[in-house]
Amino acid sequence: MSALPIIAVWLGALALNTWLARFDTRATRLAVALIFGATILILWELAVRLYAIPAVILPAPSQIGASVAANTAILWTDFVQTILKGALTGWLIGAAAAIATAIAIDRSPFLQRGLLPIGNFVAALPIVGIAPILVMWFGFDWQSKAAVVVVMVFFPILVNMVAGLAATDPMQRDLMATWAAPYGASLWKLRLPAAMPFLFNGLKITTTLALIGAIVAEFFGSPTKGMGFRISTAVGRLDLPLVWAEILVAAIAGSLFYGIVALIEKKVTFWHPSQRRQRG
Amino acid sequence: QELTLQLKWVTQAQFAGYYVAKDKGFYEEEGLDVTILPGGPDIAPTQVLAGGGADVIVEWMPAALAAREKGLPLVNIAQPFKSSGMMLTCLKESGIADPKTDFKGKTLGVWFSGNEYPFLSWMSQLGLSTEGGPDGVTVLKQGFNVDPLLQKQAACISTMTYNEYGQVLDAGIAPEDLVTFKYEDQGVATLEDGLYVLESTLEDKAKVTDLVRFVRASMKGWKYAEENPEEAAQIVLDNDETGAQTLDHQVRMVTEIGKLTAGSNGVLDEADYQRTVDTLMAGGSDPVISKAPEGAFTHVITDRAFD
Amino acid sequence: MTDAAAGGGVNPTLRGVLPILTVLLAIVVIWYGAAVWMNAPWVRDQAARAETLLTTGDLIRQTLTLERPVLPAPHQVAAGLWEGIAGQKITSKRSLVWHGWVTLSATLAGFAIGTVAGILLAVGIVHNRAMDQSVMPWAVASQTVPILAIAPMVIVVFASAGITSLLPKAIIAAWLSFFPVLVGMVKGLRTPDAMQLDLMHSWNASRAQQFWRLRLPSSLPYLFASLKVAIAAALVGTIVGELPAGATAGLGARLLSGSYYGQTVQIWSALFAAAILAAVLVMLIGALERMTLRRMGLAR
Amino acid sequence: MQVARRSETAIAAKSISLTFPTADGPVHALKDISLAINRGDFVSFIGPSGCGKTTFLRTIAALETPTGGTLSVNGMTPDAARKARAYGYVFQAPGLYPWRTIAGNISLPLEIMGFSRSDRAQRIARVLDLVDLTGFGGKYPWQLSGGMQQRASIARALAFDADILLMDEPFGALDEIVRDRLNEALLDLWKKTGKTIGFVTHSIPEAVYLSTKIVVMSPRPGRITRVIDSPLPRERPLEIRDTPEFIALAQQVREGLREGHSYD
Amino acid sequence: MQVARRSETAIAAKSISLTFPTADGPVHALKDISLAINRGDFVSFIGPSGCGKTTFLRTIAALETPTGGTLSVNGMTPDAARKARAYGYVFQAPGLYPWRTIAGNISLPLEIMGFSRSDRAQRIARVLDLVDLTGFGGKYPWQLSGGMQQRASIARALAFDADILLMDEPFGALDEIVRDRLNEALLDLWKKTGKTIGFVTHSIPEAVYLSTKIVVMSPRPGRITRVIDSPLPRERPLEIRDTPEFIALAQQVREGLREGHSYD
Ligand SMILES: Nc1ncnc2c1ncn2[C@@H]1O[C@H](COP(=O)(O)OP(=O)(O)OP(=O)(O)O)[C@@H](O)[C@H]1O
Ligand SMILES: Nc1ncnc2c1ncn2[C@@H]1O[C@H](COP(=O)(O)OP(=O)(O)OP(=O)(O)O)[C@@H](O)[C@H]1O
Ligand SMILES: Cc1ncc(C[n+]2csc(CCO)c2C)c(N)n1
Ligand SMILES: [Mg+2]
Ligand SMILES: [Mg+2]
Repeated sequence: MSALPIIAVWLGALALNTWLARFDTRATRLAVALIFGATILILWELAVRLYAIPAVILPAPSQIGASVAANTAILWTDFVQTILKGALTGWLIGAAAAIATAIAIDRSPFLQRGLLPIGNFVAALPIVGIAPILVMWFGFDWQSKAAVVVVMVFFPILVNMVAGLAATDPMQRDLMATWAAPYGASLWKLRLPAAMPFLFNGLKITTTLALIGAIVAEFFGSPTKGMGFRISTAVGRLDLPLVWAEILVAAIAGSLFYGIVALIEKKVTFWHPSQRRQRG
Repeated sequence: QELTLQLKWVTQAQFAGYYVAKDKGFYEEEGLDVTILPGGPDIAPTQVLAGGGADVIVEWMPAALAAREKGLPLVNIAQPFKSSGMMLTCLKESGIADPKTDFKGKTLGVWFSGNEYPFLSWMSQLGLSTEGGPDGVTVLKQGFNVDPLLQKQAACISTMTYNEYGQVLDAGIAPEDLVTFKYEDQGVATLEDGLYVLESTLEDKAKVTDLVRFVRASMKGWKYAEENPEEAAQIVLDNDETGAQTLDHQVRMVTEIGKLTAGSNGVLDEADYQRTVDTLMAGGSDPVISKAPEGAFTHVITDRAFD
Repeated sequence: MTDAAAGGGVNPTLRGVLPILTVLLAIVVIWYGAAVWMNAPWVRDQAARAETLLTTGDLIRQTLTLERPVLPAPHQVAAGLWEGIAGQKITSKRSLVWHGWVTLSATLAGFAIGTVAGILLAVGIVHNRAMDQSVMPWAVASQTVPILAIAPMVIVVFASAGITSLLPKAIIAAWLSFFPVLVGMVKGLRTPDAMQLDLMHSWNASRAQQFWRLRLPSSLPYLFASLKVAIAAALVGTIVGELPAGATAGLGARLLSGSYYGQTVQIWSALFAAAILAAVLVMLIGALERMTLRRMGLAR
Repeated sequence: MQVARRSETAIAAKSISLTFPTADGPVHALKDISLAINRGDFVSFIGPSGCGKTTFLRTIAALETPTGGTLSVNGMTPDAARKARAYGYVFQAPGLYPWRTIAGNISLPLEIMGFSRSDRAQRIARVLDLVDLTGFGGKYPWQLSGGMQQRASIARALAFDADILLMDEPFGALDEIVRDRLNEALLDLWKKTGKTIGFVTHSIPEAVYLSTKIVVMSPRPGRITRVIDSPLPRERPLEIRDTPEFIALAQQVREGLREGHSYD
Repeated sequence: MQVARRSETAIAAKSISLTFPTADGPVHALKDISLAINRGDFVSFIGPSGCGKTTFLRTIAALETPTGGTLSVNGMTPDAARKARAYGYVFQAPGLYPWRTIAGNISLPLEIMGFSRSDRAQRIARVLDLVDLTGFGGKYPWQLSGGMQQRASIARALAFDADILLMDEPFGALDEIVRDRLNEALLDLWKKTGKTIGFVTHSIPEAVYLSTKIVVMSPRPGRITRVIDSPLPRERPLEIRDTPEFIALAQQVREGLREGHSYD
């Protein structure tokens, strides 16, 4: 019975969005995404209130909002520590390492056969296992978090990059051969451009992995700031609205991060069919 | 009658009493079917209790009182641990001899997740800032083990007399090379490992009877463990699903735990309670609790259990 | 006939294994060096505390045999692994096979849920404009929620509903693994070129026909690359899910309890067991990929 | 009967224009194209490269939406005609699906349109024979030569009985002899079925030999410069190419073409 | 001087055969091909679709390795010649790089071969004009028509001065007028530079008009059935196509072709 308002809101929003999506302008696109989000928030608020879910299990969005407003300074410090220092640095280093490795592997069939299986293996080491070790090695501050992120993002980017470097069209390769293009030239001018759609696939997936890695690594030791630190201590104090405020910041930062990478992708791989407005 | 107990930490001799009571059939004798859920670093037992995942939890009083202020009405029904096992363990070579003068500028490892309150109030008593700098201390959120001390990433780390301290020794550092500061000695000890339930549970007559039986059987377990450390350790080992513990370590832990439970028959000593509340209210710029709690404990259960 | 042409005299198995062995050997050598280097400070400290003198030989011997090394030597890990895998009855709580199985079953369940969810969402996004515009940003946001933070809540919520063991862990695994599948599939499903789509269009193929006969086949290379990432992610998710489930069974619990008690070798053995598991799973998907692509005539 | 009631005009274009927006300004691909094609016509489009032939064919098939003008096909919108599966389309490049064999590629539209398995097998065999690819059904596209791929794509469009056949330079990659053979086969098919055919070619003799109507286009922007109705009879042996009528017609087309070539 | 010392034979093939292994048995694409091409020859290859023209051209360019026989190019192995950048190759399909504009595509081999920036710009402008694509340098391949793409790919192969030009049906997608123009331009280039040219076509007049040597091939397995040396002078105005010599030559080629067509 009490599910009625929830279903009503949901159906209403669904109808509104389906209608809006038909226009497909920049404004409606934004509106659709926002309405979708707003709907989830409203449903959440409704559910918490209707079913009287205790705040220590799941706080309502309104409580989370209040907590964000009250803790801006803390949230900012944590953001800088975890995302800017830990996640971003680690992601950049990890991506660079993966791309370099992919190229090295691509060049040498020997390395490809030797490194790829072992690379799979090393990179599949679960974070929760390596985080304590890396904290032990690199200390408590953000460096160890960046190290965790490096290890986490390496494999997905590597796999995609290797697939991408192999994804050239036979005729395009033959052309390079007729010009006797040296390895460097066919790498720069054929394989790398052709690999970009795959590479960005990997880069996009790992933006979110980087955040998770940096935050989770803080559970295993950290200075007294950072999003992971705050989340674990706040859970201990049952300050769930603060926990969710941090989660909210993480979600916004992650979406932005993803969005920026997607935007760069659009610029770089404008020629790929998935980015082009199809003929017709 | 079914009852679920949520522990504060992983299966280890810290909870020997409960495992002994279960294995030796003390619960069964009382007509109880007790499920013991091990905890872990990410488990907030208070949250499990609020979510209905457990009937009784083992929790430290600072965390319990903090939760109470957050609106989760926890009540202490029994206190098997008389004294605190928490201490700060430092390498002698770090040059720390006296807390009043030597902590300045040092890095200290502290457990968070609700266990940081006694430390914070200690530091505020010493007049030390916990924000780092030459006149304060740098605080690290310590992980789950004693590596920061062994790797010299911190001058001192938090240890429990019964567990982490032993691990430091096991690692090969002699007691002579260490300096320890027990919270008991520093006058900032708070009550650990009490049994807590929700207020609403106490309103249920049948449940109260179960709890009475549970506490009685648990205390019987604790006393049995005190007297038979080897057997208790073996029982704990049998209950550890990860197969990670070693018998030696658990025997030592039972022995050390025995020292903490020794002074308690399960009844909460109101003087200890008051001291804990005072310590927490004094705590630094960010006091854990802002006003003295009301009704945070009850003697109803223990009175009926040990009558 | 073909083999003779390609073989070039060298035994083909040897050709496959030789590079791996070479790289492996290099890693082991570097590893030993690192172990000596990283464990040396502790050994020196201990010697200083005991006021004994240390020869280089002693130093090396001791760094490679420590009980709680900073970095255990390869043979220590190997011994730990061997002990965990072959030294126990597989039903024993100390057996890595037993813990590995606990983890594997949840991983596979989570991977299955995640893959299905990822593919379904991708199909929705590619075919439904409203979904395209609304789901993706929130799917991204979902991945930025630190799972380790909400994992306990998931476990708590499920536990209060009386569901324990495999499912909560599998859900967390699925949570992590659906995303790579989603991203890869959306890209893959949009990969067919204009002419291929136009043809379908001119035949007035239904969306389902377009999906099964064009979009799906051309998305497979992307899908498989994503699946490899997803299965590794599912394993990570399961292990994360095993932490707050209380230190019970599974490689994650094994890892963490090793960590509580400072048993470095146990951590590394569990870690390697997990990594071996992941590598095997990834290789299985790779084999599936080759098989599929060959059957589709795409492997040239 | 169905056929009798439908309008005689199969394709009616009125002042069609089409502009592609590109980064450096709009490209006017079609401008003010008006054309009526009757049911059963064989219309060839000829004109210099880049003049908009492909674009116009695509517009007819509802693969491109005109930015101006109106277009009706079989009395419906092009899109409705598409939904009624009125079109068989042969693209300028083969466009075979690489994960399907040649037979699989031909089978694809048949599967989509719900032909039975046995019917499919029979049709595949028939069209493979028509384009002289019998025995290559099991090969993958990249195992065939360029001309063979092109023939496979023609076979694919002929396998189902579309009302309107649109072919974009289908015989460009074929030698004279095969081309002649296929030209005859196509004429044969056209006569037997009364299909409406739109055909892009660069070969003047081919256009004249096949068509009932020849549309000459000129580029930048794409316009129609001449529409020539062929006086040739429906029955056309290959030798008709040596008749004076044929040669005169070809000359007419050549002139039209030359006019359009801006750089002459 | 370098040139003087090199052998007069540019390409020498002795009993070349090439077999593709496929799932359903080997395909004999070339069988026992022997041919000598002199420096400065213009050789056309003509033959039914699938007879192995592309395969032979690829073999010359070291893109395919013969399974039998020997092949030497400029007195070296084909691979050494490739490394010495002896080849300009126009593939049967345009094969443009989608992430580069037309100008960027033409520039690519020039960049690889280390031409200076200004030299590149000049060459690009020249060849774009040659194929009548001036003004389209900034467009991306997918924004061009099929014929324009093909012309861009021809421009790309002409932009650098390869010793040997291999062209696989370069003018297939072009109309008669552009084709004539490009034929003349190609002849002009050939006369001026003395390049050796290998040229695949399906048009008999085109082959006769351009070549000094016409190689007629027949399929399954791909063999050479006739090699016709052209008596036509090097200087060839378009009108030469109406001379009796020309027509006789064309007839000769047509016969050779017909012989090879198994299904006639
Ligand atoms: N990669 C391959 N695998 C198997 N068979 C192939 C392959 N490439 C070509 N063939 C076969 O070799 C034969 C010759 O092909 P080729 O491309 O050389 O023909 P072509 O003379 O260029 O024909 P077209 O005029 O149609 O382009 C064909 O029968 C073709 O099926
Ligand atoms: N997607 C597009 N974006 C921008 N311009 C385009 C696009 N498609 C085609 N054009 C332009 O439209 C014009 C007409 O192209 P179309 O493909 O119709 O020519 P065509 O007559 O078929 O030529 P060809 O004989 O070479 O195939 C050309 O100038 C081309 O550059
Ligand atoms: C994240 C986290 N760190 C430390 C503790 C403190 N603690 C309470 S009981 C116990 C077991 C001692 O062996 C420990 C370490 C905690 N609860 N959670
Ligand atoms: Mg065209
Ligand atoms: Mg060919």
